[in-house]
Amino acid sequence: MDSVFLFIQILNGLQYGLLLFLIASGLTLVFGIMGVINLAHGSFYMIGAYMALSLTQLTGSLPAALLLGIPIALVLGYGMEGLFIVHLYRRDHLDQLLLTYGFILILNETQSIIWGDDAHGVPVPSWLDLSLPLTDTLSYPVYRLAVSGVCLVLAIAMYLVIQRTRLGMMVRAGESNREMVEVLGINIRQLYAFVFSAGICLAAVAGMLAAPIESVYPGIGEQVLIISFVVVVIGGIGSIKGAFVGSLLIGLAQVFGQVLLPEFSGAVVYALMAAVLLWRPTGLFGRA
Amino acid sequence: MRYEKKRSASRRTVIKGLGAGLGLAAAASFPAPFVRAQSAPVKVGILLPYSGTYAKLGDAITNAMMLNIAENGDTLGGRPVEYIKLDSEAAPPKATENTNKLILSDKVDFLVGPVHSGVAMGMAKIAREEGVITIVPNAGADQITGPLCAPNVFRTSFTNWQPSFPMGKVLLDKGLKNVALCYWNYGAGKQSAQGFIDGFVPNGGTIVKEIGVPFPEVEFQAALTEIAAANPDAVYVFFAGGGAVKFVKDYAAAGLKDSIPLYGSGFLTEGVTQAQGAAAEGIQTTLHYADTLDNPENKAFRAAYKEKFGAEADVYAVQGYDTGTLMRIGMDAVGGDMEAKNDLIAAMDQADFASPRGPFKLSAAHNPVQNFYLREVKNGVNEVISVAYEGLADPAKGCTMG
Amino acid sequence: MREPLLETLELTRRFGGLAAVKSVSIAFAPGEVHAVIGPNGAGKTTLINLLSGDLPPTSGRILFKGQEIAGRPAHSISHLGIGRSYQKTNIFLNFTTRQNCWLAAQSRLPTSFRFFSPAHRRQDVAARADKALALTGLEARAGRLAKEMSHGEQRQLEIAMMLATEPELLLLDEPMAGMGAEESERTVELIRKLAADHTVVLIEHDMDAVFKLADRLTVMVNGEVLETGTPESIRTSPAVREAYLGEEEALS
Amino acid sequence: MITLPNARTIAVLLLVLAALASVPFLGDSFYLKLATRVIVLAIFAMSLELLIGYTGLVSFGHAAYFGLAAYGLQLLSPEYDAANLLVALPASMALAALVALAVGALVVRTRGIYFIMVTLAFAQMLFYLVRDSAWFGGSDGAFIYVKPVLRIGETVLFSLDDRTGFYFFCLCCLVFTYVLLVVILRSPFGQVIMGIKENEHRMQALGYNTYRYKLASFVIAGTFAGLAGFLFAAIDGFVSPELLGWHQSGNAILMILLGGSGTLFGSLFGAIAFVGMEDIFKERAIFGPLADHWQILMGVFVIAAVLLLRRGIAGWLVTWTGRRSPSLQERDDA
Repeated sequence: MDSVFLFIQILNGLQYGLLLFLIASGLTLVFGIMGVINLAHGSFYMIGAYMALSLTQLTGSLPAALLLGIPIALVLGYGMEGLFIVHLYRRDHLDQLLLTYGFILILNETQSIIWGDDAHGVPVPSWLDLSLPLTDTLSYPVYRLAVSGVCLVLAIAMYLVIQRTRLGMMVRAGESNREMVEVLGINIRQLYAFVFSAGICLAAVAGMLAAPIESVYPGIGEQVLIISFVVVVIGGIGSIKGAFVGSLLIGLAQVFGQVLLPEFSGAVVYALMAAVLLWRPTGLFGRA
Repeated sequence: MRYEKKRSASRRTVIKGLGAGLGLAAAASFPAPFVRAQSAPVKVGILLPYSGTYAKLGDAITNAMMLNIAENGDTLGGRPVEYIKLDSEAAPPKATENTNKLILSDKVDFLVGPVHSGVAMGMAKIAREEGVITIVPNAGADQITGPLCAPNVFRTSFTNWQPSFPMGKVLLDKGLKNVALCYWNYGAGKQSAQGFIDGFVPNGGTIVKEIGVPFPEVEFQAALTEIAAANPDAVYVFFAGGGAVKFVKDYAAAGLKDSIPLYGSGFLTEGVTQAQGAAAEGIQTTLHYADTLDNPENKAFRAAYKEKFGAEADVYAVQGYDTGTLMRIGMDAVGGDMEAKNDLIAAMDQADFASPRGPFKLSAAHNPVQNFYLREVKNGVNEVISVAYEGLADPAKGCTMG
Repeated sequence: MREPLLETLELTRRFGGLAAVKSVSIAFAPGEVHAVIGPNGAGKTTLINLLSGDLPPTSGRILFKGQEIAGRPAHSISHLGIGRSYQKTNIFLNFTTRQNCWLAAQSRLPTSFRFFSPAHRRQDVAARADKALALTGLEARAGRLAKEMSHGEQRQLEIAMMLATEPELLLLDEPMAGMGAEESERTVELIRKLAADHTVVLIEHDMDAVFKLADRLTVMVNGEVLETGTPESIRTSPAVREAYLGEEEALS
Repeated sequence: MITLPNARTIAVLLLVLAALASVPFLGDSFYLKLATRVIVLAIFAMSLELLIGYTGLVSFGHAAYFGLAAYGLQLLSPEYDAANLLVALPASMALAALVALAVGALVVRTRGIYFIMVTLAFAQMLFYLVRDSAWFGGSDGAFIYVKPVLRIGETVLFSLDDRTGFYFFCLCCLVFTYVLLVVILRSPFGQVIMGIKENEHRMQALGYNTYRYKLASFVIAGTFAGLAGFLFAAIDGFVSPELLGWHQSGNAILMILLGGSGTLFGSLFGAIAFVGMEDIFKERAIFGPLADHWQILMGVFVIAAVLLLRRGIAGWLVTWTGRRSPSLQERDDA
């Protein structure tokens, strides 16, 4: 492979990794802070993608769809937390697993009822519908770069919120010590409701941003779910930094697995995960 | 193969009580004791996906098949028809259980299904053992009419090998000798790729790059970069559904569409051109059907389908429709007498009729011998350009029948 | 002084930037009751956790019978003959009292990788468990579920489980926490009885108890050792008075 | 800790066993196969229950061992001849056990949510390997053309092709698995893993190297999942990569939920309920047009079961038969 294509493949891997980060960050927040495993996370990615489809048809523009979709996702997350997840904080993971599995079944079938079983394309906003030429034959879609940019901005914003704000302090405290949060007089119920809604919202935003790239079709959510799990495992539960590094690693592994080990490319990311676990059982940035 | 059946009138009630008590009951309907008479309904068991990714295909096949039989006065061989639908969920682990249910519990006369090749394998296993007449209206796994072929197993769709084979010659005729292959690295994708290779390489073509993308992964950037690096004369691909939408769009967005022409098995642009939009324009594919085929059967079929279901028919609907025709041919030949099973099978075996897809007959392995059309997407529609291969039969490697 | 049974050298444990235990060097002599006291946050429990292997130290050494044990996992340290009780009751709530002790006693079998013989038929295990129950006066409660017992009884069980492992050195982390006067009294008697043939490291807030039991004391403040000595010398130490007594008048 | 079920519970279990044993005499091959499937799934769920209910390890990748042993039978079966049960069964279970040992060595170092995700991810890795590599017959699955037989020397004593005989063989395997797991749970080893579920930290302080016991439990569970997978493959002679997939693992967890975690025999009821449930939800006569969207019904049911049916069928049974077994622990305490 010559150096130009090597460079392009690295770009491919990073770009895919950034998209994964968007999905996995919400997952790792909910895991890390609330100790809740949410199998339905991928379903909210799917809902985001379908919202992008319907709302762009409605408003004619993806940014407008995003503006409408974010509050909807927040409300969905808030409702789900308040009605269902709240009963699970004192239960074991088995119950969390099953309850959120029930949600997968319901949300998948609901998607089929509302939107049908066709595949749909979501148009790229016309002002981003350009390509940058990279070689004689190959060019890079600007929208993909723009999405990468948005993911980077979100990653930095999350970092700043968590490190620099009072909200972030509560989040960090909740992550490390639930009792301490109570001592600090923080309303843990509100904190959890907020974190869960934010997690769902991140998944939905990822779905909306990805919709023009990924297209929209049934089953789109389950595929990203397991790969996001792998990201969280590699990065370490609850660590945004870990999710970021893990996403990029997975993105690169996916790309170079396809190029170098085509026969086993499906298993490459899992092999990477196994290697990381051998080295660090709690992930790259996980606490012991 | 066992064709005789045991039936006992009181059995079901016994089971019902016990089964309900144990929670074992397949809560199927328990009709009045079966009356052996020509007026008793023919039972058609349908095992198709009605939920999940393939639900759309399941619905199209079911609708069209029922439409066909409705056109025959809702009868087969003069007998009324009873449908027993079961959701296959496209889940292979449940395939044998569901097939057992239809064959052993519901005692269906015909078994129709499935869409998914893994389910088809499980279904074929049981169907071969039980000898029930089975018609596969979609799943393209080569094995079903290859090593696993059986007198009672028919297919009205295609083998995965079939749609790709004619494209080899098409590309060579255009002077495209160096081709890159890209496909989902699973059963259908690999068999499809093999079909292309069989039609291309022996005639002087060269595969310059072969890229298997893990199924059902839809992140294609790496593959596209590989293609660009190989810089072939053309690219031949196998993708379907959401993956097809994404591949075609990504291919265009990467700027490859203008420099390296894209060809594919017909599923690349089947039922998804709306979603693909402008990116699909000009893509040529080969398939055994096109919406725009100009023959009277197709026009009549499409009109009837649209009127009844309010939607455009597609290739899956045609396969379902022909499933109906095949059953009609068999049942008409024996006057609705399921006991004359050998005659019924013989009649189906000899079926030769005008389908919406064109002339339809069966190979010795019970797979359609059919035309493959070269199509091009124009304004979001797969327009027929030419017949790429007339009356193509699958080589049916490993089939010992006929 | 005799060769110490357990000794820490420059033992340090940090949590992030905070050093909970700073360069602590203490020698615990065989047969003595050595109390570690200090205000809340002095690092006493962290010290116990380092000694028992519940936490690995950041730096420094721990020698047991002259052998380096710093950083070894808890289960391996337990097998050297170091037993511990927890400040926060740490028992098997859904098991009966006897089963709690059985499980503790069973840990002394060469291996518990026995898959087919019934556990309750092990006479050697039962004997140890019953002995621990007898020592702590819990025989009458043997059949009760641990979670159904009173707090004081659970504290007793905590010690009984430790005893069922037949350790040589006991690490007792506030054995009297949350106990009434009468229960405390009984626990003091128990520890006194145990001290006859065990070395004891005792962390306790109840100063009456500490001065009744301890042969020597170490005072810790802010993670560091302020002073070690006999009860008399500690009672009269000006440094201890200054650092410690300001907040706790009970030291008289 | 485990106590034997009380007399009334045993009576109910014996009744169920008698009912199961009578299924072949109904002479209906569909129900015979269905009952075979239920029994095999019960063994599968029971093996997982050793991990979830008694070791406190919620594995979300248990189907990997089930599916691998199923493929073990496929790989060991000659195309035109029967495999010998005496070889194929132990070898398939050993395959499951070995892989469980390799995966377990990595995963039991993790806990809680982490454990769930890591077991899932490893199972997916095995799923992709089986589906994509050339050794296993491809993504569409593979056949076992001739069912295994029990053969000593040249004498065939028993063939799994005999549906009734096979059924009783599976029933014996179920009883064997149940009895053996009860024996294991009552052994010193069993006490240790239950102690780990209750309070792993304390177990370490008492001197137990909990890693080794968890790993052993993981391997035992994987081995019995292998037994179930082997039998499953023998029912219809068809294996597919999806047998290793996460839906299959999820199904086993669902069976445990329905049956009630904390009793081994609950797995049997869970398997019965699991198989029956779907059929009921798909029944138009009961749910009308909603039956077409039976997955919504299933989802709602699962959610309701989690929130309301806390102790499953077995918990209900144990309460009904009187004295509550102490082995049934409130989930709140976990």
